[in-house]
Amino acid sequence: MAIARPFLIALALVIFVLSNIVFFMWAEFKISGRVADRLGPMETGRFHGWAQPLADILKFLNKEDIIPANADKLIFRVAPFVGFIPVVMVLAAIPYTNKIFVRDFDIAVFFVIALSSFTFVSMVMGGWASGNKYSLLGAFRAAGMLLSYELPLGLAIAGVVMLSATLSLIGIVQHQTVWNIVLQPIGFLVFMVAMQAELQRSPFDLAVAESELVAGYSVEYSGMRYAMFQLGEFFGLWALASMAVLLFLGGWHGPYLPGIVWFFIKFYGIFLFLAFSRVSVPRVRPDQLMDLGWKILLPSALVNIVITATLIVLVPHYQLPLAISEFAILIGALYLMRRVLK
Amino acid sequence: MIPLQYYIIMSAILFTIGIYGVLARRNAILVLLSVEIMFNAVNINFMAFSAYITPATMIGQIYTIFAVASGAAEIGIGLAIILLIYRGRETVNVDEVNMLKW
Amino acid sequence: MPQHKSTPQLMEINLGPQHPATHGVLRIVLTLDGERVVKAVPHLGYLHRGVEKIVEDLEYFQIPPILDRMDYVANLNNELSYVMGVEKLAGLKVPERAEYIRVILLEFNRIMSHFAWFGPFTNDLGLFGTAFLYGLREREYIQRLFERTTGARMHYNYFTYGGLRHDIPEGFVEEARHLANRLPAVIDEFEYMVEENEIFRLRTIGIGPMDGKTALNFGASGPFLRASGIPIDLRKDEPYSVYDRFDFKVCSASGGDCFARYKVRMDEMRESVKIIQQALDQMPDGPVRAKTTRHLKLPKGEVYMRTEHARGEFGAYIVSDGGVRPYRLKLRSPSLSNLMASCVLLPGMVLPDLIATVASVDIVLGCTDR
Amino acid sequence: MGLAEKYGLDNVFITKADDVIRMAQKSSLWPLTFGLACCAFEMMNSYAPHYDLNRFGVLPFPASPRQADLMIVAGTITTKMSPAVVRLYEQMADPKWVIAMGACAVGGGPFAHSYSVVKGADKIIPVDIYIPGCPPRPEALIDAIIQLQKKLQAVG
Amino acid sequence: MNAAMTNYYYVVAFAIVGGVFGGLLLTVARIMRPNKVNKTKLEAYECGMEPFEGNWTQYSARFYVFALVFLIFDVEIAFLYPWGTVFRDFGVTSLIEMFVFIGVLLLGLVYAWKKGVLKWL
Amino acid sequence: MSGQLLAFWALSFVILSGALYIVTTKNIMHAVFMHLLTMSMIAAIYGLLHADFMAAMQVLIYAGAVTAMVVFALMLTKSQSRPDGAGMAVDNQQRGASFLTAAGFLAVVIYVLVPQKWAVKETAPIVKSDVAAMGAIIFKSYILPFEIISVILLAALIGVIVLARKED
Repeated sequence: MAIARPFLIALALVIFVLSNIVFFMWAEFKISGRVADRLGPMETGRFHGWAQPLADILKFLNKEDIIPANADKLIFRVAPFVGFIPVVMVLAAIPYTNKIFVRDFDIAVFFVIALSSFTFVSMVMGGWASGNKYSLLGAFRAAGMLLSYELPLGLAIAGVVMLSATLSLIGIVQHQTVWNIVLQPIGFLVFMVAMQAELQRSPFDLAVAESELVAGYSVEYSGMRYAMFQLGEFFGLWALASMAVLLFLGGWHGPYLPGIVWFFIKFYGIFLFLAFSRVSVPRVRPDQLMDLGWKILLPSALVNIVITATLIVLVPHYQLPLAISEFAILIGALYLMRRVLK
Repeated sequence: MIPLQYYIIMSAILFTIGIYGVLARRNAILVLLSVEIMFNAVNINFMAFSAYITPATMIGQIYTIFAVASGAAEIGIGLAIILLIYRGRETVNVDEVNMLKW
Repeated sequence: MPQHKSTPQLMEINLGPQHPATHGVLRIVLTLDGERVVKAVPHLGYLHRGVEKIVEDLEYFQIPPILDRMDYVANLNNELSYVMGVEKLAGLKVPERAEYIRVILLEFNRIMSHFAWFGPFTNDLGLFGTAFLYGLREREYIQRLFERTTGARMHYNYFTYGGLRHDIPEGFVEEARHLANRLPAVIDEFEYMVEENEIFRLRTIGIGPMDGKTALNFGASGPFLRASGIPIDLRKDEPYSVYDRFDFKVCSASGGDCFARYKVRMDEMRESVKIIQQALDQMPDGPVRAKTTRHLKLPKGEVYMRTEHARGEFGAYIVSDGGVRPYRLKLRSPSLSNLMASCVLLPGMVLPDLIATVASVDIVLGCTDR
Repeated sequence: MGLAEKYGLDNVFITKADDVIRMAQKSSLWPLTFGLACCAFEMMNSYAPHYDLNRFGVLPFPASPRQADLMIVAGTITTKMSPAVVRLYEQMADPKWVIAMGACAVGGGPFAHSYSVVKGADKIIPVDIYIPGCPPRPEALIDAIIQLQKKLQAVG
Repeated sequence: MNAAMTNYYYVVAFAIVGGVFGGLLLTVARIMRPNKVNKTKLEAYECGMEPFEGNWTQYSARFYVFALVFLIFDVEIAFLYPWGTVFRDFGVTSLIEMFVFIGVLLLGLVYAWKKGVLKWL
Repeated sequence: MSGQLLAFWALSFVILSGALYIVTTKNIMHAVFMHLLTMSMIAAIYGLLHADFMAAMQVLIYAGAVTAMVVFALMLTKSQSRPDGAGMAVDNQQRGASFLTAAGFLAVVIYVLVPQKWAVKETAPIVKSDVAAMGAIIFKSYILPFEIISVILLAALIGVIVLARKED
């Protein structure tokens, strides 16, 4: 039984996340529908189209699976798994409350960061192996994004790690008497932007870029393999949105309600932000994306680290000065950016 | 408990594979990958000795951290040199690169 | 394995005919160096339906339906050039009321066309369908007015030589006025939606700048040309119909980049609303069709009639040999010249900018390929 | 095209599974984003707020034929375009369906006499549903989708 | 089994479940799906036209600099985390040590920036 | 056989066969991705040695950075930038000699190493290695190497920039 337990937990968690993903997809259809003044799916499953994502997934079961003649067949087959398995592994490290968690890793944060780069690797593999010029361009963009957005993500988290002096996610949450978003607003912003890039969501969905590269790295993928890429993306969303909640929004902390409820309230808050931002902004250009990553996010993450470290070491009660200085710098920088862009 | 010898022999075989790769490959990028294999074989050794012989001071682990860091720089420069050679001579084959020969 | 000796290595790739950003069936063969475009060759004719040949077999009154289907976004503007050409050659006098109704419908049609441009343009910039569907939503209201008036949702076949096919329905004026009063707020909403958006500004300002001289040399016209700072508008410069009776200004912008093109179209819609409101106020009563025969015989001769189409100068060149059918009908489509003008911009761009630039030109393939 | 047909079995579980899959297929028809001419505009209008084809699970999402289930031939197919149409149809993953939208796709429409127009989509690719009209109203396209769903429900 | 090994066991279990889950989906799809291939279907998609033969794209070596800058800062992250957990114990010294480290690497970034190699496209 | 030993055998099998694949395959891109797999499995070996942090770092640097870099390098050299362009001659003529050299080396190493008795601590390797302890050691005793690493990395970066600049 002890041997089978992790497998059962993993299976239960995968199914739980999958059911949530079905809800995500439905909510996303509905939100993008409502934003565009439409209804979104209504017919499938009678009640407000609740079964639409199920139908979409099931349909892929009976969809032909094409492997183009000049594709690299091995890598073409392996790529969806490379995108899928690491994000499932990340689930093992994510706690939901201080009671409900799979395992408490010493290095949970670092573990998540290390595994998150596999998403891009899978895109590069799939895009290159397809033997298609559009997907090759998509693969190249994915590689570029891997280079630009892993760093801000890692550095933004480093600020949090410095505050709580541990890499364990449970430890980090327990340390947050004040939510880290108050102490680390710069880090939070950097994390949110890098997260969207990491998840290939608009406005940073460059590797798929519908209107430019047709479907980017997944041009040649059909049937279940394509669905696996999509599922992997949603699992990644789950993992990174949970990370945002745990690292910056105080995890399960909150008054009155039980911890798990708070966790999911915050989680769905992040999800709503992602869903709305997807339908309301145009896509950036690759070079603008790189500029954003290298010339804005990376320096600001480093600035964040320097401020945080200095204040922690030099000021005994660092929290108030830290929050004030971070917010001051953030507002100043945003104002300046606005002036420059006008 | 796994005997230390197992790790050492495994890394020795890995190192040997790396040697074979370095000697038998003509594509420079593959040579570089083989070097990486050798490199990691050495790191496995360090890690194993660290865990078995000096678990408290972690000397081997720290050595490996630095080794991985400088190894990253090494592969970076190596690939840059390959690219430069490629741009000059349109080839990445090491046996056609004989600039230093006279 | 042969070594490729050419440096830098270029890749040839098809953009279209089926591509989400080519607005139908435009095909551009790109030569890419990385993502930078080295050469862009548009291939036309994927929607060549032989309009100019078909119409030679049709009598004059049968031709507007075919022209409707040419530029399927601004149909009435197509009909107008031809119809006015026939009137000019036959010496027909169009009743005043018909002219006013024409102007009202034409300007509504122009607004529809610009809405239909705005949506796909934002879509090509990567805005996930939202503004696209807003544009279509607003278009739909106008489309319903048109349906009540002409009987068709898209291919109206409403203008005919000597006036209109039939009079406007009851309640048209009220509905049109209601729509026209509503539109400025809608246009403001659209502007608010994208103009304040940094990413939209980054993606459009300074992208694909066209200088006025080149544009003129390529025969570009319409908003595309006006965005380059050359305020040529046939409605003002060469007033036809009753355009000289309205107070409106010719919108132009400097810079000639995608943002200028966007801005010009947005301003132009406001001016169109103004024209509609004035026309509705001034519209007289009376007949809507001059006395003509069904099987009209045009006198021998030729005529070129050009009007300001939503996309630029749309010309109809009618050659008559004195029969009931045109000997030749040559159509000058603004899409084609604008596309050709924009193609000089493409080399040196990166792929996303190319998509934005092509989208900003506003081409309709039915018009380009005929 | 279900399991029962593929393996020649008609056991109750397999036919049930087929039914479920068929339900899924019919309520998740992803059309190829592909417009040829005038009808493309009415096609877009049917995704727009007033008609909202998305209600039926028709999501204009994939631009690549590999992920599309449905090809809506919206507009005139010219002889120059016909190889591309055929190729796109071929490159779509099975199972796939075709709706010929509008007079031109049904039989050439007003351009049937032209030298450069293919007289109907069914000359080059198999068509499941024909929608007459020039162009058909969005309601007609919605009806065609419903008819296609009925057809899927009936024959799979 | 001690705690650390159990952690790894869980990670491996998750990986296996992920792999099996994906494999299961593909297998079920394989049983159910139709398979009608022909030559055209297996050709690369290129907007409905026959794909061009010939060269494929090659990017400028400038992009390689991005990769190296990334690698360098990746190493920095790897050092930053252990530092972040202990730096309060060492006070100002560790602060200075790390700032020197970051400063030196930042120098590289600024150099790359000034040289204009941080330019995508 | 304990679970750990089983894991060790499995990992060794994957690592060694992966390495063999890297040095024998004709397809460079396959070699690169197999390299990624091998490195991840070596990370798992580190995990088996209770070095969690090193395992994660191995994955971070090899899965992210090195793979991206090699893929870039491959895409920058034309011949390998498409799947069907693979299969060119990647080996030289000295396969036999290389094999003999490598085998000889292995024989010598094993001959030397196997009889060796190591001063293995009995408590090993159960000591928990957490990040804080490692951080403490690095920032107490190994400051100089730490700073030197930054200089080495800087040198590498400047070198690459200089090399890359020659193109423009």
